[in-house]
Amino acid sequence: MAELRAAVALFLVLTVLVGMIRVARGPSFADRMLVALLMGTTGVAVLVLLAASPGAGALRDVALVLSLLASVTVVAFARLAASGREPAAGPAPGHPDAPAPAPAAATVTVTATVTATAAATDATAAAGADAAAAPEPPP
Amino acid sequence: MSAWQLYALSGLAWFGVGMWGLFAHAHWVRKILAVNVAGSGLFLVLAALARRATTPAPDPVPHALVLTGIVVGISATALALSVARRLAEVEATARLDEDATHEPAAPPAGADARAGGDAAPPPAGGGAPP
Amino acid sequence: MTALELVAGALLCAGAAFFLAGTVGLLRFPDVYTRLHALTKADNLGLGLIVAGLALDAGSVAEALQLGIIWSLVMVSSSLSCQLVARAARRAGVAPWRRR
Amino acid sequence: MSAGLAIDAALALVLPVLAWAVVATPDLRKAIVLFMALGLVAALAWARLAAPDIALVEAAIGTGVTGALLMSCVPWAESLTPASRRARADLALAGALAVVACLGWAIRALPEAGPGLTPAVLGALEVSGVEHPVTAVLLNYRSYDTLLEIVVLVAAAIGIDAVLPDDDARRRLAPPARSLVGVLSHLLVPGAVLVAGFLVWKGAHAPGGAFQAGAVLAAGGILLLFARRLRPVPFAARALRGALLAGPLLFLGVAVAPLVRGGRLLELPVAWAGVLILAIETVLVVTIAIVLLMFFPARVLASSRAPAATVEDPP
Repeated sequence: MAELRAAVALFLVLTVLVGMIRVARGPSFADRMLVALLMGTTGVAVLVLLAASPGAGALRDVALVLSLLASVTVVAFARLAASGREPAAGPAPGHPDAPAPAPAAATVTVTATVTATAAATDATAAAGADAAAAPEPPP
Repeated sequence: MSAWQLYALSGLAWFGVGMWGLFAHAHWVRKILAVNVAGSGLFLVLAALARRATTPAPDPVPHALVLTGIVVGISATALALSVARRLAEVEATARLDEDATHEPAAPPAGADARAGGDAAPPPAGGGAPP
Repeated sequence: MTALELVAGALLCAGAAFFLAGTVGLLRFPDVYTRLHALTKADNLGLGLIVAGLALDAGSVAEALQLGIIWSLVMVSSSLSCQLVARAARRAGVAPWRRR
Repeated sequence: MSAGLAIDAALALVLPVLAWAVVATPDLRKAIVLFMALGLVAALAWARLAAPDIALVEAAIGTGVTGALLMSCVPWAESLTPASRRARADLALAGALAVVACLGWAIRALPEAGPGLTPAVLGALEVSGVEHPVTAVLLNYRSYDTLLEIVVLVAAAIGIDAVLPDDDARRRLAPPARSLVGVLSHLLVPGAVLVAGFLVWKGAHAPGGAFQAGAVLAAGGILLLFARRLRPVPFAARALRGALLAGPLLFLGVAVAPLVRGGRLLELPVAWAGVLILAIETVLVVTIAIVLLMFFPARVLASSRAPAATVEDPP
């Protein structure tokens, strides 16, 4: 039984690693958050499996904490980070491999919306649109 | 190779990757992230060293050190991110003033040093007519 | 190996299968909304089956109870988190996939 | 090879790769998700290394605080100008290799196996007031570490308030309303309070303690902040300052008290050690939770500095 538990735990760790492909592929931030969600649940499963070995009962508390707090990051994502537009493909600014930014790349697209549903309270204005000036058309 | 050596090596590599990121990145937030990566790698090294103990349970002193380290690490991270945020705010206003008064039509100079992000207007994107 | 252990082992394997299904769905489905669908199966059934398998040969009632609490917490947070992610994706303008 | 060893090998192999992915990916959002994934896999590594205390802290702080903190960077981080000119990649690599070589040499120089400090810790456990060795180290043998750590935490909170002061009247947050996040907080926050209490109590004899409990409590508070059911309290509020200082002051009082009777600094009387440690831990939970909540001032929660732009449904 102990060997089976360890084997299942190993299997779950491997599924987590395979799931990382989706983080790499994206394409949207929400897709990547999904992987984080699945990884959280898989982590809980691995921890309860490991906790069944003698002397490791404390790991069940870790699983408890993980399951309790798994949604905090998602909430922060939904409230703060989700409404910005996705950065264009290619290296982001500031990365060693980043090319020089094109001078006319300043199109501020506001994609946040106030839906008629409960999301009406989401006061998250467009992320990244915080430069207060309206962008000028390219010369 | 025993399990602790495996994890110590892994933590060492992890730490090295973080250090590389700290030196190689020019963006503040990426630097902060890299320092955190390096710190976690060190924690793994410490926890692996705790397993060297010949007693059945690992050595509790490194564990206590890592606990302290994690909490100090998150507070340092939060402070550093606040400073970076403030920097971003100050920078945004400074850049707008500059646009409006001094350099109405200059091309974005030093582009690799001032990669302005695609959401913000570039350093001199035309500005108001003088 | 007793019958109880056999059942517990079968439950663990079934749970693992659901996690596999969730991962495959996450990789193979075409858009974020359908991937959410795959994910929730792993959250609810996968973890549920594993918890059930472990609870069957848990050492004490308290242990089984704690496992139950963990599962219900995951159910609550995953169902609401999935809603949040889906709404966020919709607001960010991710269009649902349509068969061409 | 047993399945346990295979898990060890998989974790040991994948952790540096994941760390490399965090550092090397050009996309900040991807890096943030990968960083959270790294924390999660690391929690599994702590579990395999028989370090449940660390796994608890990693789970509580990593999922409850760090993730939300990094998410709050996304709205502004991509518009931030890089710190300096681009670093030379070869110099960065050389520097990193030099540091790693030093550390690796130090690890090689250590004896292969030995009792370490475990016998010393277990030998004095009788008089430490608690039964869990890690708690004994944190709050008795090396309690000056913990005392100074709390001071660092409070200093960070003060620093954040200095850098991002909440002096702007425009930043009034929307009132609470019925929302998914509200429902979530209704369901989970009572659980967070319970689990925090459970962890403080458990810390005396098993993995758990003030940091874990404080982080769990703070994560509950963060949920309330996002649900707009808790206002970010201005740092000027007297009650907040009092609660923030209660932990360090009580700790300092306990530290200094033995000096009056001719004892040594931070020497806990054997008969009272258990009670004093529980008292300090309980008050520290409040201080730690408040400090962690102060990482999310109103400015961060409002998320954008410009007044909300006119927004429309995407086509």
